[in-house]
Amino acid sequence: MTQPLFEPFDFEKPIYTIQEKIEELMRISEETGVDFQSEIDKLSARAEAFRMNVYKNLQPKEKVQIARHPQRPSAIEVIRQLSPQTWFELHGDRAGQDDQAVVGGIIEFLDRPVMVVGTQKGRGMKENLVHNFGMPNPEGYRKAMRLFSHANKFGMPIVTLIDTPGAYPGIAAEQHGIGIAIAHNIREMARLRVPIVSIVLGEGCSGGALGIGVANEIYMLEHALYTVISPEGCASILWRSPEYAAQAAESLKITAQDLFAFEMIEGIIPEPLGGAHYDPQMTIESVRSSLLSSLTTLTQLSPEELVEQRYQKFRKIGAFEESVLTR
Amino acid sequence: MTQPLFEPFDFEKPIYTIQEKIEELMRISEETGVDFQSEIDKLSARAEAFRMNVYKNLQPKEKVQIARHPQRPSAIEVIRQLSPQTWFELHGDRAGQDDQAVVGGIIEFLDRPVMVVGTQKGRGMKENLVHNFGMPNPEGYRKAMRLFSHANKFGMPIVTLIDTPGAYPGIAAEQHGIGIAIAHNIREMARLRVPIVSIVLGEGCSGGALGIGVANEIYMLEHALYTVISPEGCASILWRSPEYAAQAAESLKITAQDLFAFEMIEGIIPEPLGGAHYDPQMTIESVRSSLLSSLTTLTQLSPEELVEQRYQKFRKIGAFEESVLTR
Amino acid sequence: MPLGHWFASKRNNKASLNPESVNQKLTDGDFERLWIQCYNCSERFPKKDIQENRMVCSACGYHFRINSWERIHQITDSFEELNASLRPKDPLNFTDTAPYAERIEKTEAKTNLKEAVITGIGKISDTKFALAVMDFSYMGGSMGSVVGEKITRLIETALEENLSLIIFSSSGGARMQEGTYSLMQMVKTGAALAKLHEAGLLYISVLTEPTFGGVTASYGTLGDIIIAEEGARIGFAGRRVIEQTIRQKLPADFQTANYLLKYGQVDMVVQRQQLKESLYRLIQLHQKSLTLAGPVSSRQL
Amino acid sequence: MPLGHWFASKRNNKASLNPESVNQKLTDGDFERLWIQCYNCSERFPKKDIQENRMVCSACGYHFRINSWERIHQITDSFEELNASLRPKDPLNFTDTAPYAERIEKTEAKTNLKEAVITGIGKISDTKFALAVMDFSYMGGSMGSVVGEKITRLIETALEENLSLIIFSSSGGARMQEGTYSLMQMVKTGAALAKLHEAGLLYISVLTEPTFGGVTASYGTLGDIIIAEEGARIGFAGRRVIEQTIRQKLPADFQTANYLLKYGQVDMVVQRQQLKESLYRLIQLHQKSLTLAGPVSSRQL
Ligand SMILES: [Zn+2]
Ligand SMILES: [Zn+2]
Repeated sequence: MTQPLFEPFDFEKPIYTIQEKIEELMRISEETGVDFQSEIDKLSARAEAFRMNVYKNLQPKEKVQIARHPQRPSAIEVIRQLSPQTWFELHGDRAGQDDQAVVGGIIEFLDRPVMVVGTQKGRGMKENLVHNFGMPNPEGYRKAMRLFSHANKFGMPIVTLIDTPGAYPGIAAEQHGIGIAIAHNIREMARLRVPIVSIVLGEGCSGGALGIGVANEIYMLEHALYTVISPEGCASILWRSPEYAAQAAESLKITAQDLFAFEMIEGIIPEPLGGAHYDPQMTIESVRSSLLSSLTTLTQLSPEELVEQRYQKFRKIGAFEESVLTR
Repeated sequence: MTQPLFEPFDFEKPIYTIQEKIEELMRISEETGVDFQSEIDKLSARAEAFRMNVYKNLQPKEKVQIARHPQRPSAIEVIRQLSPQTWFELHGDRAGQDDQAVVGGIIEFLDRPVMVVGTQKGRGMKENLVHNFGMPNPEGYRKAMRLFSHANKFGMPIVTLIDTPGAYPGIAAEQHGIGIAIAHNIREMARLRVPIVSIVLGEGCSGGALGIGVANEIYMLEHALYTVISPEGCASILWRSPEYAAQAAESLKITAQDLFAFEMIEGIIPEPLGGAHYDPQMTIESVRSSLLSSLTTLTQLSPEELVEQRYQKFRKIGAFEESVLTR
Repeated sequence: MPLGHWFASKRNNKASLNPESVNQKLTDGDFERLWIQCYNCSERFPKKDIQENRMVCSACGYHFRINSWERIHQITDSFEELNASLRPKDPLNFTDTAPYAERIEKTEAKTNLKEAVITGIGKISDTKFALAVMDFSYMGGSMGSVVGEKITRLIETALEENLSLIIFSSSGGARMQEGTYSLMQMVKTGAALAKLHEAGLLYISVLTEPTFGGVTASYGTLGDIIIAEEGARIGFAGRRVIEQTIRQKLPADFQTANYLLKYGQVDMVVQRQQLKESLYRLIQLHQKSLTLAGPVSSRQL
Repeated sequence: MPLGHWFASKRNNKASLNPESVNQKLTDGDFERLWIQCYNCSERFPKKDIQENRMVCSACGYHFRINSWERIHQITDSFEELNASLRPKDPLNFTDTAPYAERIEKTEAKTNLKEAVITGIGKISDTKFALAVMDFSYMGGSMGSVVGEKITRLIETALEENLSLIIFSSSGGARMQEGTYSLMQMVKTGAALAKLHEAGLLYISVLTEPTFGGVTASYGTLGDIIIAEEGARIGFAGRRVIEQTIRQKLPADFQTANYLLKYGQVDMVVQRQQLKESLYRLIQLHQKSLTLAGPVSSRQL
């Protein structure tokens, strides 16, 4: 691992520095003929322990960096690996746009057709412009809803893949009713009579995520995040400066581990050490096994049970006090 | 009736000329003291007979002129007179536009709330630009459909008022799916479980009319027209010149009387002599009585009966030969 | 409305009129207490006159922001509050420049409100309806667990008692201090409205100055009929966020009630003077229709 | 496909390839009969090669217009025609530059078709489906009473036999010569599709060069899945009408298959070579899903 696979994050740099030193020692050992092997072994072991320690104790702000890593598996990559044979991509809202921040279509999974809908970020500027950095316009939510309705009509389970910094804050988005589009999806997803599983792949941000996120079960990748507002946005408002983003990330409790503790999600999907971008393929295999077990269970429920289970999942979320005297 | 109320159509000019002559005679009679009264009475009677004759034998091309008369009662005028107390206008497609070529909302009629949706032309250039000459864009049909769904949800009968030269042939209209919008309305109107009555006030042109025209009962004003294509458009294509519009109007069989003979409409609403623009108020009262009897009957049907009756009404339309040997 | 609430409403008027209603240059306490200056046309009026005019400037028609009790007073003949004891908790143990717990106490003391929404059963003449009114003076009308829970319970009450529902929104969005707890209230309320929708009951959403973010993207825009109050600004993303994203100046009327009407997002813009009458008539019309039309299941598409 | 039809199809190839396929300058009858020149890239090929390539230019991928029997041959393993005897009448006694009745006879003689659509039951492998294929060579694929009736009966057959439905559209619009009779076919077919929709059966609409007017505004765009064949031009209003109305030049790719994809109106653009396989897989997937999912009524929203 001489050359890092990626530009390392700041918090990863010590790992690479130690690794370099060890390799230097090995080179010297070779050149001089002096046997440093036992020292090198001990150093390597300690370096490994250090590495484990860094990755197992990631701060929220560090998880935010990982969750946004450009090499993280995207919705399309997940779709392609889950169903290499079948992928009928369906396009458009039937009303004027095919918002590429939302992708979707029919795959085969669990030996049956499944409707997948995901928010899609791009890699590099060109792709990002196509996919609008994963920020859907209202038309994207309407496209998603059209696919959900299709799935419901034909009894296909739905899988949504969430990775978005939020709905797009633009003039046309406001004009075309971005709020209405998300609200409508929330209400209509609540009514769908097929199983819905959501996987948060990277960023699950605000109403932009909920627009495809009203699921029977929600899973998050180990370093994914789910938040009411981006840490930067929160810092700008509450601390009056985006520089407090790290503190906001901490305070907002946005990690998969937090959400699991709050009982808002059903499970955490493990990532390779360092994050999904170190081994996207393995990561997607983990996604596969979570989906397998989730859908195997959910497809056994009746439409009525599915709707009721989904309702209760969200109905119970809330933290409040209530004096027993009044009503 | 010295001054014509309106710029007369060519075919009306003899009526006004005769009238002028009679008035001249009366003036001379007064000036000279010579008693022309019996001659004048006879002339007047013959003039009246001539007038009756002109208006009772209107050619299709003349009916087209009357149907397009700018002073003809518009959807909004009909709405206001039918329900002077209650008129909750509802706006917008909830997705980016409030197409003013389509107006609609809740009125009170038959002592119950009724949803009215109509295409609206303007009077004069300014109004016509607002209402796009009564040519809806896809957003207009989506607005209409939203109101139809509202009516269905709350069990309100629907009245649609048709007066359109057709859906708008524009770039954005094509981009936003004008065909899909009309098709979708046709399919969904067929499913609505409340009574639907359509009144063709003036022009009922092409798919643009059908987008709000799938009704249990259709009525046409006496000089209104319902056609697959404007006479000018038809002439341009089949005769290769719009100058054959009169022939096209004749050949296409577009008058209320034709449609009634084809059993495609349930009734013809009488207009005052010369056309609705000679007495809009009286015309709207005739609309009221047709609506009254139609809705009184239809509101007695069950939702299932309504859907089935509407289906059969259109199912049976068609002229074809079939040899009995096959199938 | 219980008398205590009415007094509370009177007490809160002053707070709710800040900062728009008070001329900053005048220090004369008498003026502040008895007079009011229009934020829009700068005309001055005896406060009593404006209050009698439903807090609308009689010179230019400017709609002053009003608090929830004032609103309830304006649009009902009587009102019975429900779930009044619900108070926020601090599930994240959240602290920004001040602890959330502290903010809650201060806000409660300042506004005399327990949360950013009041819910209950309102009556106009003999017509009962479920009513929620948000209050921007309580933490910018932000939607946290209590708002979500009270709205959801109100919807459930409407379902049980077969009532029409009216929600007056006024909110800066989700309450960040409750993190994903606040976010998920969008789903909770939206899913409850799915049940109301299936039951075929009427929901009128009234969007008042200002309504943004998570409320716009959930119950705020799920009305069968959506009314924007004259002068209200309504949107999903805030003006500043959009300007920063697109690096472009926004039109002056962006996100105003009439802008939304033009872009097809609300059914009507209503003046405050006409609101009570409009709501009453709309409820009556829909109830009449539902009574005549038979079971909702027979009309399911 | 009955053998007779297959021969008819072969006979009709020439007619259906007009005017695009035949180089006007060449008068050599042999060339015309045996060779074909691509309308797009001007390359010449033995006609047999292009036919074997499903009438797609092997140099540039240009899709030649094909007639209905050729299409049926390309996308089915077998086909049983229904309602083959339906022929048009002349309900308006219509005459423009020639009587409609005369046009009908001439067209029938020229195309060897009884109307602008062929309907029946197709099969790919063991999978049966209801299939309608329009034919532009019969009066520009215009939709009159017979087209409406045959499509409607086919939908009714699909409902009775629980089959998926595929319609290949190719049409200039409603048939003017039948006046409102043709217009009302839009409602007749649309209402039949409402029943199919409620029954939860799959309908795939395939839009082929060219599809316009009343077909676009009725069954053409009511598919659960809408496929545009590569190179097809699809729209409601014709290019010329729009240009006359807006007095503006239209973009070159206006109303092409890919333009429609970009504007969100079709699910996919498919090359002719892939059509049969795509249709087969889509039907199979949906049928499998329906089998596993239980009664459609249990999923009614
Ligand atoms: Zn003022
Ligand atoms: Zn070629």
